[in-house]
Amino acid sequence: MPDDSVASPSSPEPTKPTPVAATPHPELDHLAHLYRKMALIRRVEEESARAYAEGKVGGFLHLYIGQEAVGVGAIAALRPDDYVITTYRDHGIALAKGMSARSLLAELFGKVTGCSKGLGGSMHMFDKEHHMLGGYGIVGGHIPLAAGVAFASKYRDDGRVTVCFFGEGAVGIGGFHEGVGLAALWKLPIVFVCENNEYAMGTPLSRSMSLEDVSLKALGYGMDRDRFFADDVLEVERRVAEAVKRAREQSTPTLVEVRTYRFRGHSMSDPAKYRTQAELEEHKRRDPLARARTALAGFGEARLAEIDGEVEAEVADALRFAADSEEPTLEVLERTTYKGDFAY
Amino acid sequence: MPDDSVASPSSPEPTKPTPVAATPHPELDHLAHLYRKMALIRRVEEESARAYAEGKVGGFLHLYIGQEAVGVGAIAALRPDDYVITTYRDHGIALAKGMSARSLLAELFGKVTGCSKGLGGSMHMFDKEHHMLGGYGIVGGHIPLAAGVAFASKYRDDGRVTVCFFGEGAVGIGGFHEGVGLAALWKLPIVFVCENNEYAMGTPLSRSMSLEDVSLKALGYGMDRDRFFADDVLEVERRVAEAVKRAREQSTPTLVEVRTYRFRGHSMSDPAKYRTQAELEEHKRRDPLARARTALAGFGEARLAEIDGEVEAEVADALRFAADSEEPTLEVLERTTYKGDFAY
Amino acid sequence: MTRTLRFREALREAMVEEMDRDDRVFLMGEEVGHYQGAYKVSEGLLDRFGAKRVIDTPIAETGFAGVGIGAAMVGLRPIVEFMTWNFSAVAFDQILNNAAKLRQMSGGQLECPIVFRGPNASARQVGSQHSHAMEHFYAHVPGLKVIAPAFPADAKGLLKAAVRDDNPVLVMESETLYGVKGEVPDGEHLVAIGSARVARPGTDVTLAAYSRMTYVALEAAEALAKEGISAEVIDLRSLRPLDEATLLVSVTRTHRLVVVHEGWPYGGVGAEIADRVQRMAFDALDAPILRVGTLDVPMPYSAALEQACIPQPDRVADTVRRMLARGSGR
Amino acid sequence: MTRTLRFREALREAMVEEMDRDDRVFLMGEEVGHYQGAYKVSEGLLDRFGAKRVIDTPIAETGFAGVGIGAAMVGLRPIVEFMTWNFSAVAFDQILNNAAKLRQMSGGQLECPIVFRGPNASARQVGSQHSHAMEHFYAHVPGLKVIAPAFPADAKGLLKAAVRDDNPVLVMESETLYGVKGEVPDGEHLVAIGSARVARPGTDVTLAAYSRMTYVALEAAEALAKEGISAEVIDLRSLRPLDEATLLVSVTRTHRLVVVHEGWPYGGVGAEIADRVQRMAFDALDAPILRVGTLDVPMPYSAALEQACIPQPDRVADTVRRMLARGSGR
Ligand SMILES: Cc1ncc(C[n+]2csc(CCOP(=O)(O)OP(=O)(O)O)c2C)c(N)n1
Ligand SMILES: Cc1ncc(C[n+]2csc(CCOP(=O)(O)OP(=O)(O)O)c2C)c(N)n1
Ligand SMILES: [Mg+2]
Ligand SMILES: [Mg+2]
Repeated sequence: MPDDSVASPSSPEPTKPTPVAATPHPELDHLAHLYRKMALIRRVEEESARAYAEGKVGGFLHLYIGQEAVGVGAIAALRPDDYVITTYRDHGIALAKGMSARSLLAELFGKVTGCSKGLGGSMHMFDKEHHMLGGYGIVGGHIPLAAGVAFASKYRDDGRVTVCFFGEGAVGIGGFHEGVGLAALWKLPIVFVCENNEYAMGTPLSRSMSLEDVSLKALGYGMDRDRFFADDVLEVERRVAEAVKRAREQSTPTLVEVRTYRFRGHSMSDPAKYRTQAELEEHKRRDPLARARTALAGFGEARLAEIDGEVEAEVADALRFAADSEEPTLEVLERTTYKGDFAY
Repeated sequence: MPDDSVASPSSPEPTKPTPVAATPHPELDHLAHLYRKMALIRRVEEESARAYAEGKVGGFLHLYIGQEAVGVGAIAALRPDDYVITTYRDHGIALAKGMSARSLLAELFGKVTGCSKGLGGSMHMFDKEHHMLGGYGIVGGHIPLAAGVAFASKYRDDGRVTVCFFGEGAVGIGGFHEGVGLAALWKLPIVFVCENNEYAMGTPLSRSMSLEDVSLKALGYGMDRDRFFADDVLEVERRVAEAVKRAREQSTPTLVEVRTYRFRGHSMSDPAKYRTQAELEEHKRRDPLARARTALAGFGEARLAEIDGEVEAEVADALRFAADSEEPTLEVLERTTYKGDFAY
Repeated sequence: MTRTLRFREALREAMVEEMDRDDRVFLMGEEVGHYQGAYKVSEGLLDRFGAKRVIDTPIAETGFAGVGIGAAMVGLRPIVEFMTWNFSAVAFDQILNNAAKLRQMSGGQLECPIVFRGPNASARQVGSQHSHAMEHFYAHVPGLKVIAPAFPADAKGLLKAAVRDDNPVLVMESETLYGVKGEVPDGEHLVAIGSARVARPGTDVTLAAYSRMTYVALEAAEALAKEGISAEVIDLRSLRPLDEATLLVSVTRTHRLVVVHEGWPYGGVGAEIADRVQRMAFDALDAPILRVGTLDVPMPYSAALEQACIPQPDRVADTVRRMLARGSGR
Repeated sequence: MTRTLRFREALREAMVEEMDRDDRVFLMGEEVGHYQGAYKVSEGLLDRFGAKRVIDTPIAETGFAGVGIGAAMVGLRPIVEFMTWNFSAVAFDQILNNAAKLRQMSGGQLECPIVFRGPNASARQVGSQHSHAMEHFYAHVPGLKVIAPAFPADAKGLLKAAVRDDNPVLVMESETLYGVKGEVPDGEHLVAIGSARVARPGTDVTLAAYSRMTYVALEAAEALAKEGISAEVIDLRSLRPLDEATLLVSVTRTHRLVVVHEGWPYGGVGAEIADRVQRMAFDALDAPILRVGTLDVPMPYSAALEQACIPQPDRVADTVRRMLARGSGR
C-alpha cells in the first residue's frame, strides 16, 4: 500500500547490511531510534493483517497503523521501569515498551511462546518484564487500573510514572470519569494519553461528545491538560515529557489529547465506509513514519536502508518463530486461572 | 429543637383557626405558599424522626431538614406535569411535588396505603400522578434514568422539563458522568440540581473532589451552569427557573449547584461527629424556613399562625392515617414484581 | 407459507414490524444507525425510521441503558442493543437495581417495558473479556425475563413478544448464529415467552439446551441415533420463565436429563434446571442429572483451547453414553 | 485460650494483624477512615495506621475497586471495603473482567492478591436496592474465591487467610452479624479457605448453610430436636471453593439435604449445591434436595413482608418435616 511503501521496501534486502560509519548527530540518532521502532510496528501490523487474512490469527485484530508516533513518542519520554497500560489496540504500545516481535506475533498466532501463552491474543498483550501492564478489551475498564498502578507507585514512593493510553471513545464512559477523578483527587503520578483518532468504530467524536476538544474534560477535574497532533514523533515525546516531569516531580496527573488517525478500519471486519477516501488520503500524506524518514535525510540513505533491513529481518524471524512454536495445552488453563489450588 | 421552634409551635393549636382577611400582596402570598410547603416538610421530617425513634419506621431514614428551600424552590419553578426524580433523601422533594403527607407517612410506616404500598419505604417515594418518579438508593444510579425521562419528553415533544436532584457526593461516580454527558450530547430538556450540603455521609467535599466548585463539572460537557446558596427559597426558584426556561425553550441541560446544609445526621444512625457544633449552629442561623417566616412579617402573624396550624393539622391527620392503615399482605409481592404472569 | 431468513434478518424483521406498529418503540445502541449495526442486525433501520428512532450512542452503557429504562418508565418502549452482552457488565447496576426493581419499588405504579438485546456467549477467539454467557447472571433476578432463541423463526417471534411485554426482557442472541438460515412463517408471527419446544423427539434421554447449544445437542442426538440411542432435544427458548412442564413431561418419559449450555458450571441456568428437575421428578430419574457447560476458566484466545472449553457434540454424546452406562458422575 | 469478640471486632483484629505483618496491605473504601467505618468495622484503624494505609474514597466503586486491582497487580495487597456489597453492582465489570481475568489474560504473568469485603444480603428494612445476596453472582466466576463466615472466629481466620491469598477473595459479611459475639482463639488464628465445618452433628437430615443462615439452620435443628428429629448443620464458610467432601460425607449418612441461604432461588449457590450433591450422591439420597431461600421477589420494605421473604427457622423446620414425610417437593 502507498502509505507504507516508504517503511516497507518491496524487497526485504539487505538482510546482511554492510556496516556504515556513524555521524556525530545525537538528535538524528535519537530520531532514527524512534523511526526504527515505528517502522517495526508498521511492519508487524502489516504482517499481522496478512496472517489474519491467511487465517493464522483469529478473533479481533485492531491495527495501530498510522498511530505509531503516539505510542513511540510517549514511551520515549519514559524510564524503562515506568508503567504503561492500554486498550485492545495494543500492539504498537507493547512493541514500543520493549516487547519482542517474537513474543507479540506468537501471541497473535495463539502459541504458548506468546507473551500471554496464547491465552490473551491480540487484545491482551502483557509483558511484566517490560512493565507493559496489558491491553484491555472493555472500553474505559483499564483506566481505574492505571490509577491504581500510579497509586502503588506513590504508596511505595518508587518514583515511577504510569502512562495510560485510551481512545477518544472512552471519554464518555464511567470508568474514565472515576479513574481520572481519583487520580486528580489523590494527585497520582500518571499521564492519561487519549489517542484521538477521530473515530470510535464508525462514530466520529461529533456524535459521541458535546465538546470536540477532549482535553477540556480536564477542567472538570482541575487537572493539567495538553492537546496536539502526532505528526512528529519528536513533538509527541517533547510534549508528553512535560507531563511525565509533572507526574514524577510533583506527582500530579495530566490529560494529554494526542490527535492522530488510524489508516485501517477499526478492526479487520470494518470496511470503514463511514469516512471518505479523500479524508483517508489526506491523513496518509501526514504519515508520521514517512515524515520521520524524510526528517532523517541527513542520517544517510544507507543507514536508513540498514534499519529497514534490520526491521525486515526481525519481523521475518518473528513470523518464523510464531509459526514454528507450539500451541498451549489444556493443562495451562487451571494454573493460569488461580495461583495455587483451583477453586471450585 | 431550637432550629425548628419557629416552624413548630410547641402547641398544635389552633386546629380550627379563625379565618383572616387576605392582603393584596401577590409576592407575599406566593412566599407564604412556599413557606407552607417548607413548614410541612419540616414538620413531617420531625415526626418521621420521632416515629423512627419509637420504632414505627424502619430501615434507613435520611431527613431533609435544612434543605427544604432547595426542593420547594426548584419545584416551584416547574409546571405540574414536569418530572422530578431524586435520591433516597426524597421526602421533601416528594411533598414539594405534591405527594400528600398521608401517603408519605403511610409509606414510612410500611402500610399498604403508602405511595409505594409499603414496599419502598423512606428511600423510594414514588407518585406517578404527580410525576414524582421516585427516590433511588444507589448513588448516581437515577441520573441516567432522569436523562431518559427527558429523552422521552423530547421524543414525544411534550414540552415537559425534568429536574434531577442528587447530592454532591454523586458527582464522582460514573452514573453522573454518563447521564449528564448524554443529556449534553443530545440536548435534553433537563435541569440537574446538585444539592451540595457539604457532606456525603461523613466525607466533606474537600476529601471527595479535586475541585470544590461542583458546577465547574459543567465545563467538561460544554453545558450551562449555575451556583448559589439556598438561604432564600425565592432566589432558588428564580435561579432554577432560568435553567427550566432554557430546558423548555431551547431544550438544553443545565447543571445547577445549590449550596445547602442538612441539620441532622446523614441518616438516623449518624451522630455527625465529623462536624463541629459551631458549624452546625452557624448554618441553623441561616435556616431557610426561619428566613422565609421573617420575610413574611408583612403577611400578618395571624395568617402565619393559621398556616402553621393547618400544617400541624395536616401532619396530625397524616400520622393518624398512617398509624390506622393496614399492612400490605404477601400476595402484593408477585404482582408488583411482574406485570401479568409471574416469570420463574 | 414461510420464507428462508437468516437469524439476523429475522431479528431485523421483528424490529421493523414492531416499530411500524408502535411509534413508542425505538432502537438505541452503539453503531446501530450509521454503521448499520456492529453485526448488521439493524441494517437499513436508520434509513427507514430516521435518527429520531434509531439512535447511535456513545460508549456509555450505564448511560444509555439508564436512558432506556427512564424512557420506558414514562411510557416509551425502547429496544436497547448491547454491542455484545459482555458490555452490559458496566451497566449491571442499571439492570439489577432499576429495570428489575422499578415496578416493585413504586408499589406497582411504574412499569418498565424495555428490551435489552445483543449477542451473548462465545464468538470466535475473542478472549476472556468478550466471551461471557451473561444469562447466568440475569436469569437469577426476579423482575427480569430472559430469552435465548436458537432458530430464526423463534428469534423473530420471541423478539416481537418481548417488545410487547410490559416487563424488562433480555434477549440473548449469538454472533455465531446471525448468519444461520431457517424457515420463518409469513405474516404476523409471535412466540409466547416461557414456552420450550421439543426440537427432536426421543425416548432414552432428554437433552435440554438453548441458543447455539441447541444445534450442538441436535448434532449429538444425531450421532447417538447411529448407535441406537434415542435422545430427545428440548430447545428451552426461554430461560426465565422456564418451561418446567415441557421438561418434566420429557424426563418422566426418558428418566434421564443432560443440560447443555454455554457458560461456567457454578450456579446459573444449568444448576437451576438440575435443581428443579431432581426436586420435581426425583422418582422418575434413573440417573443423576448431568451438565455439559463451558469449562470453569476464563475463555482462552487459542482456537484449540477455546473449542475445548465450549461444549461440543462429542462431549455431549460421551456424557449420554456415560449416563446410560449408569454413570452417576462419580 | 480464647477471648469473646464481636464479629466486627474479629474482622478488625484480622485487618490489624495483617497490616502489622505486611506493609503492602492497606484498607480502602467509603468512610473507612475518619468516620471509623459505616458499620464501625474499621474503627481506630486510621489512627493506628494513618491516612496512607487507611484511605477514604469518594463514592466511585468502579474507580476504587479498579484502583485496588491495579495496585494489586503491581504487588500491593489491598483490602477494599464496599460499604455494602449492593454497591459492588456498579463495579461489577471491574471484578468480573479485571480481578478475575488478569492472571489468565496475562498468561499467568500478573497476580491479583486483593480482598473485597463488606456486609451482604438483607439488613433490616433497607429495601430492594440494599438487600442483595451478591454471592450468587460472584461465586459463578472462575478466578474469584468467595467466603461467607458465620462466627467471629471464622471471620478472623478466614479474613486473614484471604489477605494472604494470591487470588482475589470476596468476603461476604452481614450487617446483622457485626454485633454477634463468639469465642476467638488467642494468637495467630488462620482458617483455610475451602473448608466447611459441622456446626451441629446429626443423623436424619443435613442442613447446609452459611453466614447468618447458619444461625437460622441451628435454630431449626434445635426445634426439630425437640420432635426427635436429628439434623446435622454444616456451616459452609467458603462458597467458592466449596467443600464437597464434608457435604458428601454428611449426606451419605443422613440421606437428606436441605440448603438454606439468603438470595433468590433461580441459580446461585443453592442450586449449585443441589446439582453437585444429586450428581455425586445420587444413590445415597432418600429424598430430593430442597432449598430454603429468599422468596423470588425484590426485597420489600415492610417489616412483616421482609421477614416473610427471608428464610426463618420455621420455614426450614417445616421443609425438613415435609421431606421426612417423603415430600418430594411436588
Ligand atoms: C464498555 C464497552 N462497550 C463497547 C465496546 C465495543 N467497542 C470496542 S472498541 C470500540 C470503539 C472504541 O473507540 P475508541 O475509544 O476511540 O478507540 P479506538 O478503537 O479508536 O482506538 C467499541 C465501541 C467495548 N469494548 N467496551
Ligand atoms: C453506589 C453507592 N455507593 C455507596 C452508597 C452508600 N451511600 C448512601 S448515601 C451516601 C452519601 C451520599 O452523599 P451525597 O451524594 O452528598 O448526598 P446526601 O446524602 O448528602 O444528600 C453513601 C456513600 C450508595 N447508596 N450507593
Ligand atoms: Mg478512536
Ligand atoms: Mg451531600
